[in-house]
Amino acid sequence: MLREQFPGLNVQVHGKPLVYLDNAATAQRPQAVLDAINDYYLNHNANIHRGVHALSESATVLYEQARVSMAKLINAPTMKDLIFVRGCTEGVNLVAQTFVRNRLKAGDEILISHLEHHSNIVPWQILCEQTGAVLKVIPMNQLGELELDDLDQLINEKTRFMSVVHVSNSLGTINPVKKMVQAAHDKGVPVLVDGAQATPHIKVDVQDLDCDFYTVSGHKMYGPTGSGVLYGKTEHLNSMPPYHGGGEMISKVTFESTVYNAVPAKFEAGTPNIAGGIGLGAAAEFILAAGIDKISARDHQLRVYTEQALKQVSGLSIIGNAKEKSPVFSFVIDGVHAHDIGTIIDHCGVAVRTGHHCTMPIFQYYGLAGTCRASLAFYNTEQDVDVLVESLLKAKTMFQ
Amino acid sequence: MLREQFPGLNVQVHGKPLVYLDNAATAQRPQAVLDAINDYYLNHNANIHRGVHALSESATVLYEQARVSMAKLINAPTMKDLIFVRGCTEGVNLVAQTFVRNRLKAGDEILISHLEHHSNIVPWQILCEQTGAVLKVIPMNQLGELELDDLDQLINEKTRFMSVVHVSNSLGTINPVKKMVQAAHDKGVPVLVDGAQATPHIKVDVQDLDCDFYTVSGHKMYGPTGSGVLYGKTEHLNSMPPYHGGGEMISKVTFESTVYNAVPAKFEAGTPNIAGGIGLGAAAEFILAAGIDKISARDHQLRVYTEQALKQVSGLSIIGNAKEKSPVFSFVIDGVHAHDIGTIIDHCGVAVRTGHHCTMPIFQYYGLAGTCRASLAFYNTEQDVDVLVESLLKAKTMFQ
Amino acid sequence: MTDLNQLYKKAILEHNRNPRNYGKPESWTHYAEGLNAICGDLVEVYLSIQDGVLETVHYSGESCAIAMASASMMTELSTGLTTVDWQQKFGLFKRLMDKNNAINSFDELGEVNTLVTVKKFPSRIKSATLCWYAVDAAIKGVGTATTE
Amino acid sequence: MTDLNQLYKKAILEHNRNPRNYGKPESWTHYAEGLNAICGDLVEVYLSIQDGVLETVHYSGESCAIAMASASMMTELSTGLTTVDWQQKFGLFKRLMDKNNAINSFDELGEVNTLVTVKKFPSRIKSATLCWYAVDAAIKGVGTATTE
Ligand SMILES: Cc1ncc(COP(=O)(O)O)c(C=O)c1O
Ligand SMILES: Cc1ncc(COP(=O)(O)O)c(C=O)c1O
Repeated sequence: MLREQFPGLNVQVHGKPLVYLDNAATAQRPQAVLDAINDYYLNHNANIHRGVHALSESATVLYEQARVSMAKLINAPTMKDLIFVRGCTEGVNLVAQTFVRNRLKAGDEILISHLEHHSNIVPWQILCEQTGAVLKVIPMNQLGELELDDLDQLINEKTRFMSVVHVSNSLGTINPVKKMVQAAHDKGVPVLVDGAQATPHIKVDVQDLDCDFYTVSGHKMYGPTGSGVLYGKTEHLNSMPPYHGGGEMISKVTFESTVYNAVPAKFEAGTPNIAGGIGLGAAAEFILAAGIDKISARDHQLRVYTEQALKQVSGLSIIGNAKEKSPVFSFVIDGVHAHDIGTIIDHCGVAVRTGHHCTMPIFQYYGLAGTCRASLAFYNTEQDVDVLVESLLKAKTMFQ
Repeated sequence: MLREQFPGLNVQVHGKPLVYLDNAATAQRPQAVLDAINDYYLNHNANIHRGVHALSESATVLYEQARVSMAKLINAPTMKDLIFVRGCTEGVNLVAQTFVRNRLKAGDEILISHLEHHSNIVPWQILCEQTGAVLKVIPMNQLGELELDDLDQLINEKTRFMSVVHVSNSLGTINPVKKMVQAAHDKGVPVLVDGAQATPHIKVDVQDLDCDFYTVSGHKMYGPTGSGVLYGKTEHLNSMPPYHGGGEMISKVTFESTVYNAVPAKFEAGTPNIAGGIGLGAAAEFILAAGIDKISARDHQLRVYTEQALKQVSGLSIIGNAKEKSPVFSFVIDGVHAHDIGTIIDHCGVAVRTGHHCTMPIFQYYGLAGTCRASLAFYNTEQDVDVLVESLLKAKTMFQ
Repeated sequence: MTDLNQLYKKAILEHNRNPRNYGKPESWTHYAEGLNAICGDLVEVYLSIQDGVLETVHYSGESCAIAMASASMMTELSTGLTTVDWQQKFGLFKRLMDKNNAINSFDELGEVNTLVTVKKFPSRIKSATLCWYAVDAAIKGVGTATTE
Repeated sequence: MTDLNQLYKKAILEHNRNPRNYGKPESWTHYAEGLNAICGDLVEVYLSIQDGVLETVHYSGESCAIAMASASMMTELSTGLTTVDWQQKFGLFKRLMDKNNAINSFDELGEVNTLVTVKKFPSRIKSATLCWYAVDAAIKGVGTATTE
């Protein structure tokens, strides 16, 4: 069974078996990912790219194979379109500073959506401050879906870039990003899609989406912390100036001038997170082997089950009821604050997140400071959900 | 014995026991570091800082304890002065873009040295291009030492920042950075010290050096890949704008405006390399337990032994003979090119680096395309050196 | 679940349900907001200070039971104190909430001592201290207190 | 050490010691430099092309034995070829150096086939191909060829 491949699930919390429902914050990793990391440190411990010796050669091969695996996972045209980054946040910042910044003048517009994670808001606010550009926002509705009726007006002649989340980490909403990319492209506007919550749950095909950039967070897709990739269309990556200066991203350095290396090396200055990259490759292979369709189908089962189960808790309201959503449940309970719920159910072994989930504007929309969020992965069980419900009922009792 | 704690040394290469002399590229990690990484993934697998549940809490404690360990290692006044980064390269780029960029106008000068790694050259070249500032270089001499006689003239009223390497990765030279910081401070110029090669070999005390910033590369100091810290003086870190926008670095986000979090969170947007940070803490504790003085003493023994041993290879010249140096030996052999040496001795199990070691200007100074570099760590043995010498003699024979 | 029951003991739940000095008053002389960066909770405090004495202490905001009870008890304890005395009690409260010691109570803190169990829940300490930091900020004329 | 001895076989060491067509000629019509980003090696190639024929092919630069021998052999093989024929041989050479196949030799490549062992040393393949990419760049009028 797949669940057994995740050793981090076998722990006890306050003397209770862990019920891990905080997957949207960070996932658990399969043994194969840990093995890949340890294999690098034990059997191929060397720096990459610059060595003639055997360990350096084999470490380089492992690292570049990981890039191939990631390219396969998101169906990138070539592995060279993938840049290893620390995570989604770095990917968005990199694009903001190296692709978008040079194209902006005061009064130009950047378009994001109301469903964004802070990582896809703040980099654009910083950029707006740097350039005098203006941030525009695609609105949302009570269901937690984007209101796309006026998208054509929102994308106007001042719009220079659009950046939208594929799957919301707070509400689970799966946005129709393919359609949105098309609408933007019709007006000549390039698009970044924040895929942090997509690769762990649904099939991602960057060529089919036709997005200009796509960010992947390794630690959310069962890979190591500090890993991720940024996909960019070849012509963009070739035309962008480098981000960090340093080793590996150059072909020739003199004090007078420096020749940059080819993509993707141009964007990978310094020693990367080698073990992390190799582990991420193993995570991609894990998903490819498990089958993303099977994972999505299991997500759906869990979603249906959880929706039913939560009905047993009177006074509980689910925030975010999009038609298309991944198994993420943000909720509030009358008379019990989210943090208190979090603390109480933690004592039953149940790990959920409480608060704004790095999406304050979403909860400003709902007039809430935050929610409790149970976010599931395919390795969760119906029993996990039952323990959640039981623990919520306990919390309610304590507050009666 | 300490050496036995490094499992990556127990491999075979081309059927020969590994002789790992590529420590300046990346070090081996002690089992304690691998254990810390695995312990996080197995027993505390959660995201940090934002969770009320037990795993998140214990992961946060481990991560912040790692910061404390690193602060202790380099004697920072408080753990809050340390920002976790991917490595030295990110540290230098962060300082260039957030501390220095705003202080520059066209014609201002940045001062570096001729001994810098590309990671401490290219970020400044990029910055000069962005601002019209000019890069100035402290010269070196044949021994591979910096020529500091004219330092007082080089630091002039146009100098806005100085960035110098503590220990050269190519030649091993240990620069008198404390004296250099003083000279810069006398003229009101802030200083970054690139400590990538220092923490694995010598005692670093940022308060004694009085530098404004100090960069540490985790993977060179027996820690995980993708880890490192940037130390900065509190007043600088507080006054700097943030680097990456994203989660964790904010206190409050609306679409209209955003309030940044306090240091160090302000500079740590997004999910960090949690496992890497925890592993880095274990590496710091390893060094603290082993004793940096003992490590330095062992370095010295190995340096003396190796210098003697290499005399057996006729036609071999050591490039870089500074009085103060760490056990790094860049060398060339008459009639045999560095890459050929590298390939041949690799077949004897000996891992060295060949080429420019990301310091092209140093080799431009010597009129060389590159060298062979044997870089030792305390866990290397006299026997390792003997195998190196033997293998070099073999290489010479092949080319006779 | 003893610790948990301790945390949510009756007195705390009662203060949570019936918070004292809750809501924005008609007038005040000092104000600050307290922001919990981790969870996004916001409390606002309103003080009337006359001749160095905290004549009234009110607070508003929506937050967890720990934060609500702590704020409620704090306002009761604070009303009528000089700012100097208040600072002294704040100092004691910080020590009470410090997970690195085993102090169980300070006579000077009265009912506030019922919050002591919070220190066994490190992720919740900031819930309990938020309103205190906000009052401290208000007294000092700083507009915002943030817990890191 | 059989692979290693194969790599550094006599013919290669001989070309390394006595490189053909080495040094900057007095005149040329096409020029390019080849840069090996990994090791910093630089070769420069100088061609005289008349009516589509490589009349002379010279190179200079300091590099490893593999790069030296490969360049030396390449110049001998290339001299007198039409650029079209040269491209065809370049294509064959790339296949010879491709570690993903087991091709041992191409009749058309003559002595160049002695380089085949290089593909067992993946980190050295770029040493062998650098001068070829430089000639290709020179023919195409591109100033620099870089191996990634
Ligand atoms: C939707 C979304 N975008 C971006 C991020 C940031 O990703 P990372 O943690 O990899 O920087 C997250 C996760 O926190 C997320 O859920
Ligand atoms: C002296 C020096 N500075 C900077 C760096 C770059 O460090 P990192 O690999 O951690 O980015 C290195 C290592 O490559 C180095 O040796």
